Amino acid sequence: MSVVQDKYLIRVSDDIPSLEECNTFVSDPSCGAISSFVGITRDNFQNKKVIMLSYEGYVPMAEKELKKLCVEANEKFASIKRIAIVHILGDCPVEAASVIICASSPHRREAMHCVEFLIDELKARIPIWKREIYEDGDGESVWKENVE
Amino acid sequence: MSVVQDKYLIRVSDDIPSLEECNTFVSDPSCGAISSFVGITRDNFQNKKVIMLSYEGYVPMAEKELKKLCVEANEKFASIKRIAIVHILGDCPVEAASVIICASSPHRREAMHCVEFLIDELKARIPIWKREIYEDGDGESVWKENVE
Amino acid sequence: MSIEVKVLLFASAREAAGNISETSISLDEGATTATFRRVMAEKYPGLSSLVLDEDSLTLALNEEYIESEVVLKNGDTIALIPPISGG
Amino acid sequence: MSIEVKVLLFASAREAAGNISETSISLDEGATTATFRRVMAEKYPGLSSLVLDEDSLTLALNEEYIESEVVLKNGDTIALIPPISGG
Repeated sequence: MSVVQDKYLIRVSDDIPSLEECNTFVSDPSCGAISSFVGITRDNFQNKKVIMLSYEGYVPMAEKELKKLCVEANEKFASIKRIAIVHILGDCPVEAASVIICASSPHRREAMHCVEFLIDELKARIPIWKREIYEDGDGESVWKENVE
Repeated sequence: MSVVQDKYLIRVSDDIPSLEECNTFVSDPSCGAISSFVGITRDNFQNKKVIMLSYEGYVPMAEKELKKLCVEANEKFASIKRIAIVHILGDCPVEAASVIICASSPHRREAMHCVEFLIDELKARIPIWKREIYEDGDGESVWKENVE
Repeated sequence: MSIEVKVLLFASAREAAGNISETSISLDEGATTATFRRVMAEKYPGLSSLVLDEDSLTLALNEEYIESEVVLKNGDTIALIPPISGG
Repeated sequence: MSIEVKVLLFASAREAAGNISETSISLDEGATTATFRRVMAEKYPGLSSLVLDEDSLTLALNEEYIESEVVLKNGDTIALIPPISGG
């Protein structure tokens, strides 16, 4: 029985694979390079102490758009072998991962540039929203907006 | 008792930390981004089937040069909080990690560009050598030379 | 004749509408996305400034972003996409 | 008067010298890195083309790369660094 592995691992969920799992997914004997990006919750924003982020997503559309984004990345960076791109939903405390992206390629340059492209585009167009929850006051929080 | 964590995790050894361990080392509450690069053994070179790579290093100098490189990277990318950079010695079979680099920063751009700088410079100046061992023939092998 | 469309609201749009994440509304046949924005603004006054601001709030029709005015059909799903902030 | 320097050989340089990874050699006082290259080439004929090729083989003195000719001192450690290939 031959097993054809999926080219893309995509998940938007309150339970996402670890960095190690994403890394293992993209690993391939033909690849010499795996580049990764992990977005984690920072404990501060403009001098306010942040307790956690809380994420909401339009799940089916977000996953569909991520799939399109992977296909587009693979057109732009042709040697990319596999991509994992996963995003958390719900509460994400300080130092926890909100997004993990891994890409593999035979040589290093394409994997690194592909991951940079993917995180930039994810932030620009995937329908996911974060609310920042601050320590002070009565659980004050605001919906964020990606500015870049 | 206050614990001041080291800023850099550097190791050139036949036993290196995992990606997850390197990632945990660089993680910090003030950082929103961790970028990683993993170099792995590819199964081919110019149509030859590669069984494994075998690494040799001038260990004390390699670690000293990596330390200098980290300091230099931190001058170039000032917001970098922590760096892990580890390189295997000895045999490294196909799909095993030969080098792992992680860097953390408050925002993503610096972490990503710092890791790219680190792997480029590592390949240009750290005294480590790889021998490529091929499948065919009687264990034919050659010492490689980084061309970039 | 009228059509029925399913509406999904997220994040600040959901909250502005009174924490409604899903509803459906009737529109006249031939209604466009512009019509839809006006009807939503009337029905949910708290949402009106956001839903009428095409620079801030994008629409997705059947899970695809739409860039320009589109005629809606019965059974369409339309999602209100306030400024995103994933990552 | 003569000085003694410790020599470390790696990878292709080690093999070209007959798989010698560490040795020590005596040099006249005042000997430079250029002298060192010539003495090594004479002592290890298999190594001569590599050790005389300054474009391919770099030297490290006491764990620091050296860019130009340097006078060696007694007790120095000098490493032969053939083209590197880490990563």
